[in-house]
Amino acid sequence: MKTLKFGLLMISLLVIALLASACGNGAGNTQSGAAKTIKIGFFAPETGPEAADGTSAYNSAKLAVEQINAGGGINGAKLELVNYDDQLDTKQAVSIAQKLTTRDGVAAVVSGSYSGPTRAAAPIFQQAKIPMISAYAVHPAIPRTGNYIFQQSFSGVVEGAAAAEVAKNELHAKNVAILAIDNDFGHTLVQGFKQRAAQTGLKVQEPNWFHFGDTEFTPVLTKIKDNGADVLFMPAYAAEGSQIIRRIHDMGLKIQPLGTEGLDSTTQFLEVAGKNANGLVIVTNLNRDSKEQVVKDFIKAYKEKYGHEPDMVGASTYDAFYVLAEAMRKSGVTPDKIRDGIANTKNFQAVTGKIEGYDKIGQVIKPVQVQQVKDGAFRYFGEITDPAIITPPVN
Amino acid sequence: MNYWAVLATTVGIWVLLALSLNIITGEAGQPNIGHAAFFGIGAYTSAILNTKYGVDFWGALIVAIAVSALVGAVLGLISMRLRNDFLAITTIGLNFVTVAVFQTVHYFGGAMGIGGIQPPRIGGLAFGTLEIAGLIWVVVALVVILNRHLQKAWFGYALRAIRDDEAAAAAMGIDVRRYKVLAFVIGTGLAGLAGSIYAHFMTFISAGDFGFNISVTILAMVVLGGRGSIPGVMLGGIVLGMAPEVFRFISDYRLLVFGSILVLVMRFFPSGLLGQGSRLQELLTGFIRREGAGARVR
Amino acid sequence: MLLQQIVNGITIGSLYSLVALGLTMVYGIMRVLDIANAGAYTLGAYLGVWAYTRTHSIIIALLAGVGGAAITGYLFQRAVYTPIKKVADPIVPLVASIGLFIVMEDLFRLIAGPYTITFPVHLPLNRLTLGSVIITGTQAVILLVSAFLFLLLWILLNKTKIGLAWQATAQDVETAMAMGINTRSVVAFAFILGYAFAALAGILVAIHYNAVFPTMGDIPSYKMLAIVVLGGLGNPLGAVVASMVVGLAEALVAGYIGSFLPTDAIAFLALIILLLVRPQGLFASGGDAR
Amino acid sequence: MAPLLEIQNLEVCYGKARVVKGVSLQVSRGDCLAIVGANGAGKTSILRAVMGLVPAAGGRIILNGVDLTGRPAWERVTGGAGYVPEGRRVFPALSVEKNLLAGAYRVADQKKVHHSLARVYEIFPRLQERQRQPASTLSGGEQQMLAIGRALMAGPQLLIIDEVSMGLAPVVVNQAFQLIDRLHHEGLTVLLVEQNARKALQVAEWGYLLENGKIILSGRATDLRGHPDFVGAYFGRNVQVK
Repeated sequence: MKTLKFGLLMISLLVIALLASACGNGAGNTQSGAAKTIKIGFFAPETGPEAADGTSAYNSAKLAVEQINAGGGINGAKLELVNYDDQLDTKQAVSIAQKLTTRDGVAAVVSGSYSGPTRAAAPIFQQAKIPMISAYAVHPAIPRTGNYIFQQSFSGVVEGAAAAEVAKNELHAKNVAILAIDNDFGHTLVQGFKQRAAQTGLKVQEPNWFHFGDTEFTPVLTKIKDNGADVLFMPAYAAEGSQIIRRIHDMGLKIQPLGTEGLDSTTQFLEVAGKNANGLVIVTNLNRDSKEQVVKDFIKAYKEKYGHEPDMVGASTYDAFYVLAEAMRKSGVTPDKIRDGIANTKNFQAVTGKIEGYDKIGQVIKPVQVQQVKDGAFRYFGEITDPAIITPPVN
Repeated sequence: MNYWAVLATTVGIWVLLALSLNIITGEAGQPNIGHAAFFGIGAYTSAILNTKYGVDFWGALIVAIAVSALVGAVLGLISMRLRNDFLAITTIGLNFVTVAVFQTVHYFGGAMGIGGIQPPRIGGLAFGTLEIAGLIWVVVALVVILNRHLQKAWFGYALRAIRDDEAAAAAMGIDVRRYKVLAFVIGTGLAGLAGSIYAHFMTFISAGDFGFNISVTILAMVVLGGRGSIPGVMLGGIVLGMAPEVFRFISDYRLLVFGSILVLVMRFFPSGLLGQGSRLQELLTGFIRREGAGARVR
Repeated sequence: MLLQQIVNGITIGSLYSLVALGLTMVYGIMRVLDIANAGAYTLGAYLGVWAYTRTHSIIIALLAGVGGAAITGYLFQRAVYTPIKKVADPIVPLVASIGLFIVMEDLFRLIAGPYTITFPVHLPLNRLTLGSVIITGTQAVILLVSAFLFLLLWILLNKTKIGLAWQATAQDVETAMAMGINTRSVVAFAFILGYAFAALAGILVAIHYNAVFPTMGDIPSYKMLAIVVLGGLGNPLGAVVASMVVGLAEALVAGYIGSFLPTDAIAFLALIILLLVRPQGLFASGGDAR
Repeated sequence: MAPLLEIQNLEVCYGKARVVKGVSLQVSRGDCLAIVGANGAGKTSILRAVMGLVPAAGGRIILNGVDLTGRPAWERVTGGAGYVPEGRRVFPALSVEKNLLAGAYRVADQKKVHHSLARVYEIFPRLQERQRQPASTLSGGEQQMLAIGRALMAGPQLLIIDEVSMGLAPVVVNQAFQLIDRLHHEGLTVLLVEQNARKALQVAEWGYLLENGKIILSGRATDLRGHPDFVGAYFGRNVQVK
């Protein structure tokens, strides 16, 4: 009988919780008491399978809003972050987008999520005419949703082309093997890489694909070894990328790895890969050796607040807020004006490089950073500014 | 309003999925932990017909139901050969293989998913959020009516007999094969229906939308609500379908709460909240009869 | 390259079998598909890394991880599985175990944070080159440790009284009771051993990949089910053989065919095909462990 | 002297169905007692309750002067009961020898185990020939030998045998009853449950007739065999008698 009573107690607690929350309006509902607050919507996978990236993004969002407000806000008005966790679930992203547009009354939105949720939410913001900046999701369909949707990270094609350029000119590759993740990120990067390689006459082998969550790369690396390549282009995320690097080292493979922004994380990649990462070159958008004050400040402030190095995901999210702030200062704080402001961004110095602007479908134009790992840290290796490479395709 | 319409649509799809799985797992007692595969098959069939061949929602819907039901029939036939636990794991496998095919094969959009799916329309009127919410709940109502009818008819008795004791049911002259396969066909066909509506509601889909975690959630709805009970399963679908929104106030602990609910309900209400002979139901009726019932021996 | 891929496959298979063994020990006795066993795998890794960073002793790390997981297994069995098992059909403990697994994973995230933690143990072996075949240091360690554990488990199951009790109970609980076997203790033993094995595998994998993170049990949680079924549910020898089959299949597919399907789907595809041909799995259930 | 086994007002329920309704009986040392009755009369349930495999819903079970009601199953084995389950229930994947060793699970003294093993092999030379084979490969008769041998391994004072004749060829059934007779004459106390009443009452000294969970007739086996009530009660109702 005791267990029964306990069970009943738990169930009644559950019911009370349900009722209580049905009456309240959830996390997003905050009073707009002070007239001069501007609400910025935000969502990221803060729990669930990609909680690490979601947490980085959310941390950076909080930091950005805090700093913008500390610096006087937008012409005196404070920013207010309206945060949601999408758990990497497209259905939740749709609900969140509806909530942000119809109930929370946000002026603009930053997506700190992956392609799936971002893509699902984008049409709702477009329809509601509320500008959204996708901080690091790469799917090419996202900016093509409409004129209110902007993409803050490189088009995968740009990043891939930049990598091909690095392989050819910096690493002097003769024969490139590819080991890529089988998702939108991997495919767009491989596409860009192959296109540029074909233009410059670089020999590229048929790509090898792996899948999200794979851990064992010895078999495929054995194959790559037998096919004799001198550079390995690897569009991968930190978890899989670090294992690829470790296995290359374990097997004594003589090949120069060339990574992408997916590896650009100290906690998730460098620490796991350890010494094996030394010598790795990546194309990314964060130059940690930048002389620019914004970069130095961001890295310092993030480390102080959260106790670990910031990553690319965080830097991109942080930038999205600063782009918004800049647009609001210059253009005005209503959604339409913010949209125009973003679209007219010119040569804005962000953490992830100098943003030259956004093209007509909302894709960012900025130089690609090339970094190399030295003594367990990402260091400046080069920068690609050639407009032929960094201008994203419009079709 | 839109927010509520979206929530109603999402919850409606969950309820439909829970009802459809209930016919297989709750009423025929066949474990199916890969139900999202059929949800996905329906969604992908509908999406491909619509985006590649210009078939409108209503046509695509019917084909989607048929294709899912066909795959369901195959699984139903396979289920004859397998012991319970083996069947359970085979269904998990089916889920993974289906998702893998969607994710890998270029025809199905591969890693990029399928976008640009048209919303349903009648004549010149394209469905908005509100209309889709209406559509899904009309479908739910129809399914409930159909399901009640089935339960009352010979079909329902046969299925329950199979669930309770398959050998005895066979001895009574029930064609176990036929009813099992029929349960799979109806259940998976309805999941395909849910998938089709989902695809046209979201307008873009990718393989990740139909993963194993979705199957687990659907199963949890059925088991939590009470296997075999239509109101129970609907309750399960509504509660767990709304949970991600309702528990936003404890944002960081939502998964923890979800997991705990599963454990606690299974531990203390193993037949589900409104399942056959559940303690909650016993308790509800017990309250009414308590006076004069005297001491009951447990 | 074939020989090299076989070595690769057997290494992968060895890792799988360590996790699969824990699951099959529990299934053999309880007939529960215990997804939460993969939680013990992660728990072992976290406790191991926690102890290791404080003591820098791999022995203490192993003891902490294995001990903590064993206690967890015992508690789950007493508080959840045994009471549920008395009343309900197999889907109920399955859903409960999924719930436990979700709770565990989320607790790991809340307590240890969402980021990957490294497990910087330097393995003492260097690369071995045998003709054209390279065996890396970690591969060698994995092969040696798992061979040792298989031997240990084989002795435990076939040469000790508790092993005899486990086998008897797995084959016929009631008759085992009537023979004077305290089946309650055997059930507890199975959970303790099953969770301990999972934790051991978790620690080994964490060292191998130098990474501990909250969702590291996700893939083992369901992939192991496929392997355990392939081997005939509840049959330890079968689980080892099936692990090797899946490991080899994955290595050979990755090496020769390329990734036509995600690696996890390969295990399940193999399972579905096999079950169509042999509905009882590669081996019969609950068999003798020889 | 107190009886070896005493059952007082035993009741057994499966869910809401009461299958044993207040059965009392005593087995004294050296007795051979048979409970006979039709299929479904509750015979097996009595034995299962005695062995602790089902809980007693009412009444008491006293073995060797110790009240075992509500105690775990294994205490019956340490208390001196050896059990041959219905349908033999050998451990199919274990070897013959391991099956026997499982029977001696409660015996800590390895010398005693070896002694019992030698004795069982002496009684059943066939089992020794097949000691390394999995039990599933044995014939039905051999499995029955194994089940009985397994029950003897712990050196029981009371041998409880459930439906020894079920599913076996007539020749084998005869051998089984001869064996039970031999064990009894060597001093073992035996409690039998049998559908084959004729055979059982030839071996047993005492008989109990069970119907619908109640004992309706009891007495010396020799008396019962000819008793008109017994013939009527038993054969009149059991159409499927073999």
